[in-house]
Amino acid sequence: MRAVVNKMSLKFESRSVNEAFARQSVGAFVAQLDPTMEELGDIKTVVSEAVTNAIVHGYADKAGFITVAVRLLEGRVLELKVKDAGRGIENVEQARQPMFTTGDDTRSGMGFTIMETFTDKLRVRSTPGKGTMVTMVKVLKERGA
Amino acid sequence: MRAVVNKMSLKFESRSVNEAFARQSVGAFVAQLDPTMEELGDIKTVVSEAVTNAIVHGYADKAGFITVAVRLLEGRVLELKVKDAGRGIENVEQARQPMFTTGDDTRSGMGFTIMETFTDKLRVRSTPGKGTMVTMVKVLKERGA
Amino acid sequence: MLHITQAERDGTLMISLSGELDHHAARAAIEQAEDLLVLYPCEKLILNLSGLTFMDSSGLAVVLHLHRTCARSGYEFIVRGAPPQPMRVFEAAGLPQVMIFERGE
Amino acid sequence: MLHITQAERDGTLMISLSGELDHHAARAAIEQAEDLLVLYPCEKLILNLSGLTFMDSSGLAVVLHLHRTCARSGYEFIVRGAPPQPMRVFEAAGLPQVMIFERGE
Ligand SMILES: Nc1ncnc2c1ncn2[C@@H]1O[C@H](COP(=O)(O)OP(=O)(O)O)[C@@H](O)[C@H]1O
Ligand SMILES: Nc1ncnc2c1ncn2[C@@H]1O[C@H](COP(=O)(O)OP(=O)(O)O)[C@@H](O)[C@H]1O
Repeated sequence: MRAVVNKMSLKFESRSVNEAFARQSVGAFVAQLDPTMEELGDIKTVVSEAVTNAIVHGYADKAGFITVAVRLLEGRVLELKVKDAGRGIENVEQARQPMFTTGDDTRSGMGFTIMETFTDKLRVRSTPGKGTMVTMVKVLKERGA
Repeated sequence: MRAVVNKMSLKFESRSVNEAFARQSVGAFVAQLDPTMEELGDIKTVVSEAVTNAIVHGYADKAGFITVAVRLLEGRVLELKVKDAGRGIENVEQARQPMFTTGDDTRSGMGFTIMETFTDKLRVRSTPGKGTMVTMVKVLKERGA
Repeated sequence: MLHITQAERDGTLMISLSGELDHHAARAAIEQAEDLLVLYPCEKLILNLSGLTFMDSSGLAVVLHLHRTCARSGYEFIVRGAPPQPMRVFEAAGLPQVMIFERGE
Repeated sequence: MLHITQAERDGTLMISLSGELDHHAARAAIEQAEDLLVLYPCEKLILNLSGLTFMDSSGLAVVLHLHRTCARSGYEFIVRGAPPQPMRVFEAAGLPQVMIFERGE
């Protein structure tokens, strides 16, 4: 187990205006690691994907809260968790396929593919009717002294 | 009672590196109201003051968590709560006096004065040994259409 | 916040997006772009993304939508000037293999 | 992040702070400024704040500290170029009534 260097969590309502808030908050928190522009962009992107999914798919029928929990672990390891108590995913394997989407024409079906490409590990736990938790791990590069 | 338009909360450890994270997060959340530069600066400043107090004074002896809760109410009313479970304040009236500080030479004793000047309402509730909650209310100007 | 502007010349319509393109902004982007294509009939659509400060997979949906619309109408479609962060999203999705991406403004 | 740089000429030392001046940065700012005053003995200290992007009451403590140090040593002390946000903090604390604030860089 890696020691936790710092941690925080955000909780907010399932409104699309909060997508920008969530990714910018995580970006502000991660700044302490002095990430590269590319790493910071990747992190904001995957947060945006997971939070958008919670809002669009998780809370399609009802409003609710979303929690984003972030931990910095020793060795520049970033762990992100995005949790909703929405309708859940029936078939996670299918949902993770590129181009698969149950959304409208503002969705591409590429959300999970991007989360997978931009992080080192993606885990999706979901219970239909109960909600979804997406966990992502990203290891940041050492910055030269 | 004013209707709540949107709300969020942050929870993080009492580390000074999180001061910047907290004010930037609240700034990102408040952006949806399209505040003036001056309003945004005031909001970041008062968040920084209250969070710094929680870290420096509240958790002077032990580490702990700080919660920042933000609500946007109808009529461009912003409500900020900063809560710690630290050592609390014996005499709140004295603590709120300009120049009063129990801190070292990085403290000016002007934190509460600035919170009061930059907001429309400041309430401090504190129980020695239990913690402190600072509530601030700020009404943002209407933006011309 | 996303801003949308347009310029038309010699049968080429250029739609420029600047700011942040996410799900919150995607619906308006698609609808405004479709309206512009009706208002300015053209032979070629350039989607200028050089002013984007952020884009997630909602941007893929916008681009795929316009790509389809142009294909149906026989218009040429070009995505121009995507900054590094949006470009990484396009590349992760394999879009440069199926449509034209240009550098420049 | 706070950056501290200095320049010395004809008995005037200018210390420039840029970035964010909060509690996290205040201790280092005070200590580095004190070290610079020992390293570069001067008649006048200009604290250039034109590069600050944020300052809270921790900045008041830094300025009050340097004001005191200069008063004790008989140095002139001037705060220069504070942007609007830091200036509002200085004004809320009444500092412009007790020391010199200048515009400029
Ligand atoms: N938090 C969630 N709650 C419920 N369903 C989800 C959630 N996240 C993803 N899904 C399902 O997985 C599908 C694929 O997601 P994704 O790859 O992100 O693409 P997109 O969001 O563009 O549809 C979604 O269309 C949806 O059916
Ligand atoms: N969250 C808190 N927990 C415990 N004590 C506090 C807290 N906030 C403020 N105080 C007390 O109130 C005093 C005045 O606070 P303030 O006006 O912000 O000035 P400063 O932080 O510069 O000392 C502090 O020095 C401290 O004794």
